[in-house]
Amino acid sequence: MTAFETSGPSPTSDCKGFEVRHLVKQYANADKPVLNDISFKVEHGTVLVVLGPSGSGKSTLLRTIAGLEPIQGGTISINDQVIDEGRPGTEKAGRSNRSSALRTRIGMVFQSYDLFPNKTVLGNITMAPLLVQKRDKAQVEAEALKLLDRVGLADRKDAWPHELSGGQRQRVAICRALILHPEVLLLDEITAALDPEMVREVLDVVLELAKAGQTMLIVTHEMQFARAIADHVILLDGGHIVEESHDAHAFFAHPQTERARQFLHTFEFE
Amino acid sequence: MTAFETSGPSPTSDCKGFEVRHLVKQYANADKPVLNDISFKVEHGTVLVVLGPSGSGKSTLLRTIAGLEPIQGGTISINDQVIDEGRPGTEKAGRSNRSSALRTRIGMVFQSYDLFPNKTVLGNITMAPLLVQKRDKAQVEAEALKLLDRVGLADRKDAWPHELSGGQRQRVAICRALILHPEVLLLDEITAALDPEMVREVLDVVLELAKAGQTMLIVTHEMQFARAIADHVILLDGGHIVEESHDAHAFFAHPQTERARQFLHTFEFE
Amino acid sequence: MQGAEILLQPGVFPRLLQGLWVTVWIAGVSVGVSIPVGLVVGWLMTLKNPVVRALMRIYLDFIRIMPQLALLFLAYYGFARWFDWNLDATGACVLVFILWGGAELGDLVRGALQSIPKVQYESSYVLGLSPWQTFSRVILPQAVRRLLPASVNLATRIVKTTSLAVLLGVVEVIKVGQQIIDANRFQYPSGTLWIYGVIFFMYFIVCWPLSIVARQLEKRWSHD
Amino acid sequence: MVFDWSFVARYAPFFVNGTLMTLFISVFGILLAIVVGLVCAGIEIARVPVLRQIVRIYIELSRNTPLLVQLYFLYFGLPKLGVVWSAETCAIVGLGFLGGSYMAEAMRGGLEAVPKVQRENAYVLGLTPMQSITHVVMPQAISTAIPGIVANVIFLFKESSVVSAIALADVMYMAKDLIGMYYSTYESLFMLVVAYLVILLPISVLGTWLEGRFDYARR
Amino acid sequence: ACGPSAATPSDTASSNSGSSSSANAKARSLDEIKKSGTIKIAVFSDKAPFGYVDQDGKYQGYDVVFAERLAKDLGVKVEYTSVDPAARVDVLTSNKVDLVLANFTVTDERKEKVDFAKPYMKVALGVVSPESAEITDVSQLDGKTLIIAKGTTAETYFEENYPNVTLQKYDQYADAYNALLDGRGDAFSTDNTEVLAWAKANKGFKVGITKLGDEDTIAPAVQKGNKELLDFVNEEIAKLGEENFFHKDYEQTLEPVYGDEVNPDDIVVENGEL
Ligand SMILES: Nc1ncnc2c1ncn2[C@@H]1O[C@H](COP(=O)(O)OP(=O)(O)OP(=O)(O)O)[C@@H](O)[C@H]1O
Ligand SMILES: Nc1ncnc2c1ncn2[C@@H]1O[C@H](COP(=O)(O)OP(=O)(O)OP(=O)(O)O)[C@@H](O)[C@H]1O
Ligand SMILES: [Mg+2]
Ligand SMILES: [Mg+2]
Repeated sequence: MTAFETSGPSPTSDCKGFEVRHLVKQYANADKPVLNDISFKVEHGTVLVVLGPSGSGKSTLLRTIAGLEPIQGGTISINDQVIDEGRPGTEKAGRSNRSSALRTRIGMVFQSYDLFPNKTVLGNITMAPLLVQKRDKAQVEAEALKLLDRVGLADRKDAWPHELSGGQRQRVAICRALILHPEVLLLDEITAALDPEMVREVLDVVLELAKAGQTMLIVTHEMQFARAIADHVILLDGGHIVEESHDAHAFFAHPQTERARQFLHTFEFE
Repeated sequence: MTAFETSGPSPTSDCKGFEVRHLVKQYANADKPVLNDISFKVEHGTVLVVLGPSGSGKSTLLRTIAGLEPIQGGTISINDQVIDEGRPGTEKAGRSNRSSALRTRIGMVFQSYDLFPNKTVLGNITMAPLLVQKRDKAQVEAEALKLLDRVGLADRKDAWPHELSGGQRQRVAICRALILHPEVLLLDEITAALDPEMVREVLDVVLELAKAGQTMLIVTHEMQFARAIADHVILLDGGHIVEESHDAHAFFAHPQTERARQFLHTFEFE
Repeated sequence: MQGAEILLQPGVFPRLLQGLWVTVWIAGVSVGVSIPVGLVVGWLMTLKNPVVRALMRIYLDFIRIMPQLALLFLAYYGFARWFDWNLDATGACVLVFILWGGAELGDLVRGALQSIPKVQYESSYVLGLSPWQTFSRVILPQAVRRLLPASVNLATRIVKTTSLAVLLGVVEVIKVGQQIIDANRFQYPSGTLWIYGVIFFMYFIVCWPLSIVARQLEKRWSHD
Repeated sequence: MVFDWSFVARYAPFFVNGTLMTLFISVFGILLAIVVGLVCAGIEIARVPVLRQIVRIYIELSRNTPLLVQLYFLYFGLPKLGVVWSAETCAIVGLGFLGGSYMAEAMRGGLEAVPKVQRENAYVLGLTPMQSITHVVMPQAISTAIPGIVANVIFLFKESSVVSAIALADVMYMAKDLIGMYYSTYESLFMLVVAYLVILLPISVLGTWLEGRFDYARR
Repeated sequence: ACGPSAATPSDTASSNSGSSSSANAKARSLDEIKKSGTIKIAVFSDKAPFGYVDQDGKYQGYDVVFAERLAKDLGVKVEYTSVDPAARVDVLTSNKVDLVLANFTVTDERKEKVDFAKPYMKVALGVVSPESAEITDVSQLDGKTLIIAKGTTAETYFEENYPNVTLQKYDQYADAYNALLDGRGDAFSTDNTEVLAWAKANKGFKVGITKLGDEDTIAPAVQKGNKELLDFVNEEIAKLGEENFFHKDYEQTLEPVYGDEVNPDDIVVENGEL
């Protein structure tokens, strides 16, 4: 598998990165926010790993960033451009009302094998650039094939999703997100439903992406992988950031807070 | 959680352990055996961890030992008593034809949450001792409660399986196997379908069991856990044992074969 | 709304209820007998014997592809002579509904039995349960849960289909309605509307609770 | 028993006409049912306030009453209110009324079976709501709804046999007529079975083919 | 006692035996009928005033009075079965009843399937139509829609003799009448006795054609070869002729409907003699 030299950030971006400030998110019918005053910044070309126990709000954080949930406070910005702003009273609203173009600047891959079952591998990947970005078909297909080649699936381009293994589907899902040249890529436990060997094949792709300089926010329970890929770590609990570190190795070796120690202990035996 | 002092081996066993010799298993319509000439011995009171890539025959090995599949060659014995013998030509047969009494000497817990949905937690645990061993109801229920207490679920005794989390179900499944006082307990990837926190609560129970001296055969993909619990490791590949070690720490630190190195590498990053 | 008074005539409602009782009786007997027939058919369908399988397939497919009214005709006009059977209209209805209910229920039983995860059989085996204990204590209770909602729905369909009995001349609720309409033609020319309206709601009142029960069962047991 | 082939030959054309009538009534009734089903499923999915309750009531009424009674009511009852519909109209409206609820349930089931994450993916990829429906939701909903719809189509074809009760000359009517006039029971029953096999077997085969054709969403 | 019962109390017995079925379709002998204590007779339940169910749910009408008398003389009770016109032959051939007394017109086709006793009525076909568009001649029916009940002589007659008349056929008389009332056809044809009675009771309708086709007779029918029962019925008809039974029957059931417009001798047949 080769590095993703040509993909990654679009050359026009001014290398400022991605930022969340004082983000507040509350679900309808809930008495308190799921995310409360969350702030962090991800430098362009770096990887942030979000850790935390079940229900701590990791998925919610990624979903608000992707625009799948409206936020009630704070801002989300890319390269100093605010793309979402908290509006109180939007608990019951559907999504945030971001434009199509804005949405394509942030890519996301989910835990479940979520390819469109009614399209082939190539169809899945080329759909958004053709429909949303109205790019040239020949050029898009050529790029899709190049991406597939990089994740080792060039020969499966005409396969249907149900003919692929879980690991293969997740690799296609990554290609589907990458072809839009997102400035930030969000990955939410993308290997949680996979067999160990498949976990490895997917995570290897993500490692290559990181090397190629793709800015990413990753939620994962694979501690070894997290340790290897993270430039920057935040630990969420109860909707707050309980520990943040820009030195991933230091964080895993010597967590500063009791909560972090306790959390990391869950993954160690004896 | 307390140790399982009173459970574990029945006092009458003569402490010889469990043995498999030259085991051959072939499925109908397959051109070659899935397990070929497998031999190993598990001392009484020790834990064997079976490792291997997907499809290497780990589940099949545990299933033949449990009597769920007839074997075509070799023997399976407990305390020098042969309980299953290879008979060629039985590829298409259903199960091995072991007696009920013999079956209760080997316990097994599966990956999927396999509690009986039509019985409560207590009903699940007491069913086999009441029906098969015709034990006294009051005594069985008392023992069931003691076991539930040990896995931290005493208060859920009247719950229905669908009201439990995955981790709770697996702990009940362990109690259901333990109440028959099996001489050997087989665990086949019992945490593969669980969230990380639940993985921990289940594996803690298994660690306690090991400390209490329960003889076990464990298939797992949690390498940290395997390293912590194993007295004895075998690595399966293509139906053969490619490496066997009675020093688990040495095995994980310095595997002897190239195949084992390669396999363990899958779980390491950087 | 003239004409509605026909419903208040002495004897009209009691007679309609008597007619409804015939409808419910036919449906009840048919459902009652369909259950054992369906269990046997369902069990037969899970057998591997190719002859039994083929026979069951033909039986099920024929019953499914023929309209129930056509089956009723076959039974009423055909059976009586082919087999020298003195089958009256009510008997023909019950026979057809049993054959039909048995086939449909059989297929449900087969589906329920086959949908029980293999690991349930395996857990039982490992725990030392005998094959009969496995079937009666583990498999059957689960199969029944999966079966019940659909079976109640089938009962609703059988009740609705008993309306066809009138076309064989069975004196059930519709026929009674027609007799009443005919007998009151002169006093209440618009009685037709009211009588058929009442019959419409009588069927609804019998079937609706069944539908609700089916839906409740489905909800209650859907998480297993 | 003597089987009179010449009788069959003589009256086969009657059954051809009956078959055409059955097809005519069923096809239009089913088309109406599909339209009604689409509208009702749409109302339920979109949770349109008042209409939604009306749809629920309609579905309960339609599913829990027999077609025969619905037809009697339309054909013999309504004229007393001054509404006289032809037998064909009554039959088509009746089938549409009955089938609409069944179709609505199948279609709603199909739409609800599309996982939420599919719509979320479409959103994240920048698809407009319309593109999301036409390219992502609908193709998958159809795929899950098709088996139910096919089963309903066959069910409605069979139910159409009841229209003989309101003097429509369908297959069933022919059989009953010939038995009543010439007492040639076997021959008539034979032609009845053949006619229904001729109508329903191809539809059943076509249905299976359709299910296979739209099978891509099976995971 | 678990059987369903609808229309009449006397119907209960018939429905009780509903789901049971005896093994052979052979007719019951006179002895067997006597021994069982009931005779099974098929009648109409929606064809007033010949065979219908009254407001109390009891069978009434010209045919029913005859049926009651037959049973009385035989010393048994009657178990009525309601039939549609088209089912009259089949209830006999499949031995569901012993006797049909449902305005059964004697025809050659029917004679091949069942045995008729001596007639007790005579009829021709009649055609009833709305006064506003009265049909007085068959030729007027050309291209028009004629309502008939399935399995009646009218059906066969028009089917064979007037192919240009569009027939609209119903299973039951009640449906056919309703169809005429709702204007679904231009006219309705069945036995003249029947349409006369009906037109009397329904304002706005008139019997424009009172006699059509051959004059036919109406007779009781038994299963083919059931000579014992046939002989008994024939003897009864002869015996009843002596007491002018059918005229009395007419007065009791038909006269209230026909009034004095009809001469009883045009309808009633005594002694089986035309
Ligand atoms: N649509 C929703 N409506 C209301 N509450 C929700 C919704 N989605 C999530 N929550 C709640 O918000 C909290 C955070 O959920 P979230 O899915 O973000 O956690 P998570 O950290 O991703 O957990 P996991 O590791 O299990 O995926 C939980 O308490 C959850 O119950
Ligand atoms: N019932 C069966 N019939 C035929 N072949 C089978 C059957 N069950 C398993 N196999 C085959 O036997 C081989 C070993 O399967 P097994 O399930 O034992 O592997 P495993 O090591 O448990 O893998 P995993 O880690 O994925 O659970 C595989 O190639 C599998 O395809
Ligand atoms: Mg999450
Ligand atoms: Mg396995």
